[in-house]
Amino acid sequence: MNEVTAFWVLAAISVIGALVAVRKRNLVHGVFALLVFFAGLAGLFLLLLAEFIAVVQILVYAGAVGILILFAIMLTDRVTGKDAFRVTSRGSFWGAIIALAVFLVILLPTIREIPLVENATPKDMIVEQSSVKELGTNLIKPYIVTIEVLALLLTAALIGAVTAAQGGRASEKEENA
Amino acid sequence: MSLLGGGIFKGMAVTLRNFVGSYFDKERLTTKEYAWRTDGKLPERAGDYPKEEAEQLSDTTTVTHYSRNFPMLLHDEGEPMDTVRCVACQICERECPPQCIYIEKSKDKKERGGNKAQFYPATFDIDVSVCMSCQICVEVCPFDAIVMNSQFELSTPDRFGGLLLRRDDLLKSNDYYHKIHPEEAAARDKRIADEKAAKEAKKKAAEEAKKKAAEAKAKAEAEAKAKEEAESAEKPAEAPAPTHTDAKKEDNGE
Amino acid sequence: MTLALHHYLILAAVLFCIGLLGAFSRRNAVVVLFSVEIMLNAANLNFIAFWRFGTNPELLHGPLFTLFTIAVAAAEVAVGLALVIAVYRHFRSVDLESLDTLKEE
Amino acid sequence: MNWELIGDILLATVPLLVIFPSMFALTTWVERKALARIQNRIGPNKVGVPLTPYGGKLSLFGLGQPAADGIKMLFKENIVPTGADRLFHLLAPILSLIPAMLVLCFLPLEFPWLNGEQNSVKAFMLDGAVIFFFAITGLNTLAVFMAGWASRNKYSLLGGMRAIAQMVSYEIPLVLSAVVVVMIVGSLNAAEIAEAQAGWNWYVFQPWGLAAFVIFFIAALAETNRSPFDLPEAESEIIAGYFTEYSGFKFALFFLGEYIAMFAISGLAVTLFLGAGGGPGVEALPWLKVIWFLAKVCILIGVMIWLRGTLPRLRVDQLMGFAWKFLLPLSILNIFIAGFAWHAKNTNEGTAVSVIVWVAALIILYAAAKGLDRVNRAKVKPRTYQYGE
Repeated sequence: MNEVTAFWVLAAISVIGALVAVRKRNLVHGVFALLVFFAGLAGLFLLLLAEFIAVVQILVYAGAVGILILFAIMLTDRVTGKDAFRVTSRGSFWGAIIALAVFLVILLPTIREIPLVENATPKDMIVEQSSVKELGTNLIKPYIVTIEVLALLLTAALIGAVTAAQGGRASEKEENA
Repeated sequence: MSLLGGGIFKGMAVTLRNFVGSYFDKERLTTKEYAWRTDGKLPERAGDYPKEEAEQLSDTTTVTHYSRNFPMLLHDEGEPMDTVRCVACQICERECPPQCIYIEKSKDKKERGGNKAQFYPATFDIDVSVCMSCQICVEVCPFDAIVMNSQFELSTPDRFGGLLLRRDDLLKSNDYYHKIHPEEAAARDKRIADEKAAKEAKKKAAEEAKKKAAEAKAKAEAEAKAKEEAESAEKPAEAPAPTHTDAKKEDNGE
Repeated sequence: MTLALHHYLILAAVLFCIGLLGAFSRRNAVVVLFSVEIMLNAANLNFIAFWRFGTNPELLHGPLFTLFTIAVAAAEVAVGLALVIAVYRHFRSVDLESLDTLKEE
Repeated sequence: MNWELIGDILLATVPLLVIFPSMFALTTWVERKALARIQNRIGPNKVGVPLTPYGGKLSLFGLGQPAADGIKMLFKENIVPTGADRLFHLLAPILSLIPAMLVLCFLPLEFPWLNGEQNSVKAFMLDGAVIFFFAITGLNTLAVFMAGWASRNKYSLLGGMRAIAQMVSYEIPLVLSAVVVVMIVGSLNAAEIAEAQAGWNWYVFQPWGLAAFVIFFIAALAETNRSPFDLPEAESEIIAGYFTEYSGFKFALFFLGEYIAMFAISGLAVTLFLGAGGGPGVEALPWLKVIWFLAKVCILIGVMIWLRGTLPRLRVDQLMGFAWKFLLPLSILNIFIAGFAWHAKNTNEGTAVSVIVWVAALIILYAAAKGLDRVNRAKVKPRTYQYGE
């Protein structure tokens, strides 16, 4: 099995996963399709030799985001996870057209202007240069401010999420009282 | 100030003691092995083992007297069907949550234990594959006729017929009951005796009261007669006025 | 045939447009949220592809930027789902078309 | 096709797929036996080898029990409830087994038949093995939820939701306690972590390592749904949790997955804290490493069984409070202490300093744990019973 086969298989997995996730009426099925998409993408990252990113992709998306979404579905749409009888929104026709247009707009310059880069950096060099150690050094040295800002952002998001999700409860209590 | 998590270690020490102790101290082992298996012989089918061993197996006196399994029907001393306490009132049948009791009432009545003639169960089946041992039938029986047995060895190769206990399987003597649940049976017998005594005392009292009442009535009648005769000589002083209870009745009627 | 940059770019474009389609065409807020996730991931794929086939892989721009994107996306999902739950508490629905109380009737 | 590579991979992985499932079979027997003895019973002691010439049957303390259980599982009817999601009902047990099996590859097991340099699990010697381990064990949560949701049974769903809440909460102290070791070694590679502990330099002998090990072990118990944290499958409350609607072979797969996950996480604990394959005599006989590794895993499994026989199940609120209010602050504090200890060791030389640091770290950690315990406990009033004493 060479790389090209692996690429096509993984590409098919991620495209099908994404399509099913977007079109499936049953939300829980949709989430699991989304997880298949994430897994396919992690495989593509591995194929691109970004091993650590693949790990983080699985850890964050499949491990955390998927479960968070499942929890949200269980808290909002009841046990069956069934969507309302009309799935698509009013603007779905124009949405599809816009999506197609955007696709063409992205596609044209990709085909016309980007040369067929084949003299890529050799594999061993990439593997050597993208070790977890190198990544860590980079994160601590040039990107230390970014990391700190990210930490702040995550803390803020944590507090914000808790407040937003609990905000309703106080008023509900008042209503009940 | 106790060690943090010390309770866990204490508990683990206890279980370790049990673990090791059970290998050295046979007294610790609370479970008993089947008699017919200790000699290495295996019966071909579960129902095939010899009768004596089967009886030894079902020796319910070996289990603690707090143990309860499935119901049985009690009878007093004498022929089972002549002294059975059950009168086929079917209360237990109605109360049974999984509905595992099936009763058919007899056509005739039979006198038992000096009481007046009563019906008896022509059929009394308990499907122990359905029974959940809740003991509700025991609670509701007004005749103390159904109690719990501690018979546990009920395995059978026939899961439909073999687990359907018929009336004659269920009939057990009161002596047997005393043997397997001594405390409970004693308490129950005492209660029955007390109730009987109380009933007789009441009956006696009632008879006396009746006698007294009859006497009193005769006396009162005589007095009333005398009074009436005296009153009829005078005119009634006033007409009966309508009371407010009558008014209320009318209100309610509307 | 060998793999080149544009394979990945076209794949990323396809994935991005699937996400876009989902965000436009579904009524359920949760589905819209995960359509946005699909778009973000397509962008991540682009970053990694450019890094792999680009000229200066030793700078590690692609993986680092992807790491930051993933962290931000995680924060976004957390807050977004919290908002969805808050909206559900208030309106008893996560249907985006029924949340039109600001619209002039 | 690179046949050499495939041969290498097979040589490295097939032993894993043989050793751990057979250990699973043995563990089920050991567990039943040990629990029985703890409760003063005998346990399985009848099933043996049938048709042996001596007396018809050789019972061997009931060692045939796993085989009998396996045969029973295989021939049981496969029941899928009406209205259940048939696809997900089928996928869930498979999805629970795959991650558990997959992470076994990241354990630094060195098999003697693969000569040193041609490192056995080179195919899996990823740079980020430890983090990959956590990423993939996290998928187990999804399988549990899938099973609970697909069964269309309220008890299953309750079990699934409980499992998600529990596993997500306990993953945090689990990872944070592993971070300590990763930080000290300076690598996520399991083989390098094992190497750093060579020669009795096990991290469990350090105060921060001990604390991290205890936290890791507790969180691992919760992660694998072992008693006393087996709320997702609490028999007395929600029948069997997400297992409720499973029978036959699917149930066996779940069971297998759960035990393999236990082995895997015990293997990680051994790698991180107990010196991996280190032990007496490994310098002379390198193949002893595998034996030592598996022995340590077995000891941890034994402790798990012992705890199961000892402790009662927690309540849901106690479970969550324990993770968030006790383990999490303690593991964060532990990271700081490990950092200080590491710094002190790097800047100063001499045994006196290291002894002082060792004692001070132990005292601080114990005091912190005690304080957290008191803070969490203070809110609980002593119970009063209406009818009891």
